[in-house]
Amino acid sequence: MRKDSGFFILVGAMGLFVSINIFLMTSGKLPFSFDGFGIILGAGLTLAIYSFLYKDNAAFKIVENLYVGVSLGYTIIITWFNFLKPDLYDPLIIPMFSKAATKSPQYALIIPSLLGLFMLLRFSRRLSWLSRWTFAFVVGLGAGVSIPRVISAFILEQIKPSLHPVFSGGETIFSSINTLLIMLGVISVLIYFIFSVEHKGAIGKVSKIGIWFLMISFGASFGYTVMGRLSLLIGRIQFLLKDWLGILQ
Amino acid sequence: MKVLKKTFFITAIFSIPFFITTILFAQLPAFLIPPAEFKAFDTPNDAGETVSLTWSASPSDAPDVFYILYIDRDKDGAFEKEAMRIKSNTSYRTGAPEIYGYKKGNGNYHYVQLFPRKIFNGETIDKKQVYYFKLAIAAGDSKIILDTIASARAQGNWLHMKKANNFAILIILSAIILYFIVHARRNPNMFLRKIGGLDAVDEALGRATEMGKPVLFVHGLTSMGSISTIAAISILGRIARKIADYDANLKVVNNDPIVMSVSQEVVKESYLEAGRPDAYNPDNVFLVASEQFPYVAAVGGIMTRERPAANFFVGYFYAEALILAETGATTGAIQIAGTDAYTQLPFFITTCDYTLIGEELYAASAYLSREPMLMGTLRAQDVGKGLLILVLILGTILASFGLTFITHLFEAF
Amino acid sequence: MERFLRIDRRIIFAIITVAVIVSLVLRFELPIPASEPAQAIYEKIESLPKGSHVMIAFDYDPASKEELQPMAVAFLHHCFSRDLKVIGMTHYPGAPGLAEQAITSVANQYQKKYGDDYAFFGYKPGSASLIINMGENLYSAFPKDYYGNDTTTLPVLQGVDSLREINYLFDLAAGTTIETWIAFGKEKYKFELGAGCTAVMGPDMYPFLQSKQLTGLLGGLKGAAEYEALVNKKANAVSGMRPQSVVHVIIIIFVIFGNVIYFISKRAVHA
Amino acid sequence: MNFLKRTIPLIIAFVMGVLMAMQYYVPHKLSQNLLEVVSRWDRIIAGFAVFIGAYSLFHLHWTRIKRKVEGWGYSVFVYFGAIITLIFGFLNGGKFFWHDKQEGTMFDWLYSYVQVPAGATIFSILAFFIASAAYRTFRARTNESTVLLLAAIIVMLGRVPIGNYISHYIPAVADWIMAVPNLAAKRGILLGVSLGAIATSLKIILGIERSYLGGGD
Repeated sequence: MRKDSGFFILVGAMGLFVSINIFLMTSGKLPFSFDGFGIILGAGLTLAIYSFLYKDNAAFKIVENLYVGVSLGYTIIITWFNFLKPDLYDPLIIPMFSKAATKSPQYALIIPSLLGLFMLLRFSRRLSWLSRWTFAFVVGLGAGVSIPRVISAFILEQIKPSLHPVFSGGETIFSSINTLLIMLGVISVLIYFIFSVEHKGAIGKVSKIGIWFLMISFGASFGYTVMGRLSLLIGRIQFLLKDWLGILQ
Repeated sequence: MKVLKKTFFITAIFSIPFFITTILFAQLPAFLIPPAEFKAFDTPNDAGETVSLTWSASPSDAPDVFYILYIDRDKDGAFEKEAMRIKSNTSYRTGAPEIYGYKKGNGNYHYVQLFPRKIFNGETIDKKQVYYFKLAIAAGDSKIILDTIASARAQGNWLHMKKANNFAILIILSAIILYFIVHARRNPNMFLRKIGGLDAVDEALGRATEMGKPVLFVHGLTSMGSISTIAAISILGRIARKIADYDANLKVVNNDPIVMSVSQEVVKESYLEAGRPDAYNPDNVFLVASEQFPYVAAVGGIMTRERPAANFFVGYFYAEALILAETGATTGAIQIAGTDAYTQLPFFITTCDYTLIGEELYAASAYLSREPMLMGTLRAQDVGKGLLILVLILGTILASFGLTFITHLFEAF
Repeated sequence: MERFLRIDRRIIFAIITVAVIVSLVLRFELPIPASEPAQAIYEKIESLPKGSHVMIAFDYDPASKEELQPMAVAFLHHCFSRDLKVIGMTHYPGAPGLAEQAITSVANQYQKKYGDDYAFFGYKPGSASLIINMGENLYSAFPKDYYGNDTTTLPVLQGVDSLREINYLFDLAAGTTIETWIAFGKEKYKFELGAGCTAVMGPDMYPFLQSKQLTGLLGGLKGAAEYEALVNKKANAVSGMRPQSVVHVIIIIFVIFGNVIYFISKRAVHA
Repeated sequence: MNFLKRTIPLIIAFVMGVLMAMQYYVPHKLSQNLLEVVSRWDRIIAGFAVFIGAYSLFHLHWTRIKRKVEGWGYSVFVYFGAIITLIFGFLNGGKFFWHDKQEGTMFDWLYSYVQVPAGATIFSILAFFIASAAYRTFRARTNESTVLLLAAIIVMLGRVPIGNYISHYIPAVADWIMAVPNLAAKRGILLGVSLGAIATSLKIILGIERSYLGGGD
């Protein structure tokens, strides 16, 4: 009995969706073109994902997997057109094998290409150790490049605005208090995350203040996250009402 | 009253010539006063592409008065090529603290950088070419060219002196980290404060045992490479050990096969340590799904079906955190979360009974595993934080009393 | 009392759906004053002289499209109406389609010509390394644009060798790219950086605003709506503020209601 | 063999790390050229990582189909979606993939009407779960979570036009929360995280942290 009801809901929903689209097409609200069908497909996929809210079902899973597949395909194709072709195929491969090429091949590109190919050997059983060379290169380089830049951009630049006079001329008392509060907040949060000292006495009190600052900032993140997720929903409903059904102008 | 009127008139009459002269000075280019000093030098701390020019400000600096710089490759050349034209009330040394610092007199000198190779665009220029400059001050049609010829060569520099502060921090941090890792190896009983969340873990396990219901451990979505997962594994070890002692039932859900096999090992070992290897069932550590939403749906299903007494969410979570914790909370389970995913923390804090926040997760894992590398790093970072606090407090106090040297010491160029 | 809390969550889903649809269909005007960080971006663009180079990094994919695409469109309107030269690129493989749509559709409205007035580089992997590469030499980072043209031949890039010559860089970020642009780009190449980001990341960006590492910020759909209002191109983001307002109020009521019942029932247990 | 598998990677990581860290302090042209070349190489290598991700995904779904794991039928759709996109991508509107990318092909159509709507919708379902969690589970259990919820409510009201209607103070207070306590806490977190990142990088360069090499010998 329960299985039947699920089946009827599915058939009913599909029937409704098809008849709405037939109406939209025949009344001319949607163009009889590739784009028109595209919008119908998009609306169908959107609704299929929302069916998850009723309950986890096959339509949702199909769309999710289809999405994974299409975006995978898109990534591969875009990587070819935007990266492999302009960066390796055109400057290295073509001049090497085509006599018509005007420019000489950039042989230096062979090194990173080899390292890149080594990385793919990760899936081979016998040669996977070669992939470690590439990982070592990439990870070592990343570490070396980032240390001084992190010091400069996230430590020096971030403590600089705090190293300013609290009471300088021309500022209101309110802004001085804010400067002090920011100072207190930064220090107390840092102390909260210090683990080699027992949080007792004065340090315990400051670390408690740190928790309050953290909680207020998590509250801000909470509010913003709610706003963000809702925005996505609003955008999708705008798509359904505007582009598909044509109710909104 | 009369006296007042009189004084007013007298002042007014006397000030007329003054006004006229000011207007004349402003309008007549004949009164342009050329700058006294004019110098050129290689820009320090650069790749060898630019030269710097500086000259003293003139009393006639105004928005409608311009400075024009002429460049030539020959000292006796015609100086016909215009290299730059700026408004005379702009480009002071104050705009270049990386060269002149924050001295008071910086506002009395102009400073510009030129890129000669770009000015002679396309011409072949010898690397060691010396460039010669002439300065002119101009307003309207009239122009005064200084006689002084300044010269400089653009040279590459081997050290960026203004980044010395950055380098010092690099060295200090490296030393601290190395020291404490070595130190922790020799002395593994380093002090670490107790992490509040770990007591909560024991409490939750106790209650689960009383209720005779299973305990559910939910891994995050990252693989074995991430520190969050590594920390989650050591916390799992602790939980499994307690579970074995209490003779309760533990279920561990995974979405990554490697994390799953590591978890199986850890749980097995914990049961072995507790002397109850027979109670270990590998089927209780299992893979439920590999993608985000199927994972959520499957874990949610387990929660509603088996109604565990305690749920643990440890590791790195994404948007699924909210759905997982919500489903768990509605089943009435005690929930404990630990994650360094700051965007998801608010949801754990409001839906769980206890949450390990950010770095507390690493600290908990170091506390439990006593691994020297983790302990040493943690301690080194603590010292780093202590130093930052010190700098912040000292710097603010000194800056408030007008001593800004500490502020400039920590400037990034 | 607690049975109030045990209602089927699908009822709540239905309430939210209806609230969004109704407040979209019913039209009521809401004022959208610009916040300080949004105003800062607007003023920065207003202050740029004609022909200045603005680079836009479209660092998002379809998952964040509803927040960031309106922002991108509003910002492009502003750039093209001010006759600035626009250069687009992205770090996300899923982005080129969306970015291309946004740039071409807005550029066509202002009769801008590809190659002369704007260019689109497309996607390139590498993130931090890509930024450094662009900072050292834009043409070695992007030898070709999205359409396969040689970048050295594009007139719009005249006077630009690297990120140093970019007058303003605007990052539309769904992930951590703003931090990457700051640490690996702005730190060395000293361009002015502004950002638009998803609401989820918005609060994390405030330290960078105060330290002036970001000149301005558009946060989430609200930021997009503010910018649409500032450039007077009211569209989806502005009308999205109606349901946004309504549903925020509903959620707040939910939280308060749920907590009141929670405390009443907790007290009942203790009594 | 151990030399090739273990020592050489550690040497490479050390040399690259030290070299690139020191490069930062040297403004000379030679050093800049090194940075340009190395960053270009690195981004080219990073491009190959795309294929690692693709391979793992294909492999995962292939094993599922092969072993007929529960729900393996859905994995077929991953292949279906990917193959159809790849075919249209390589066809490139009839000009084939070795020519420049053509616009307005079926490949773009698939992107606009499958990837974009599906991708944009998946995360929007969280809006519903937030609403239901707001009703059922966001509780002021402790003083800390009370503060969190209060701050959240003020920010949520302050960020929409209705807040301004209720009181002019709400947006002002919301702005203050964002620009003072939120900023302070986020800066504290950022400083801590940066120290952690520097520590990890140092350990990688010095060969103390080797997890990037993977398990095994």
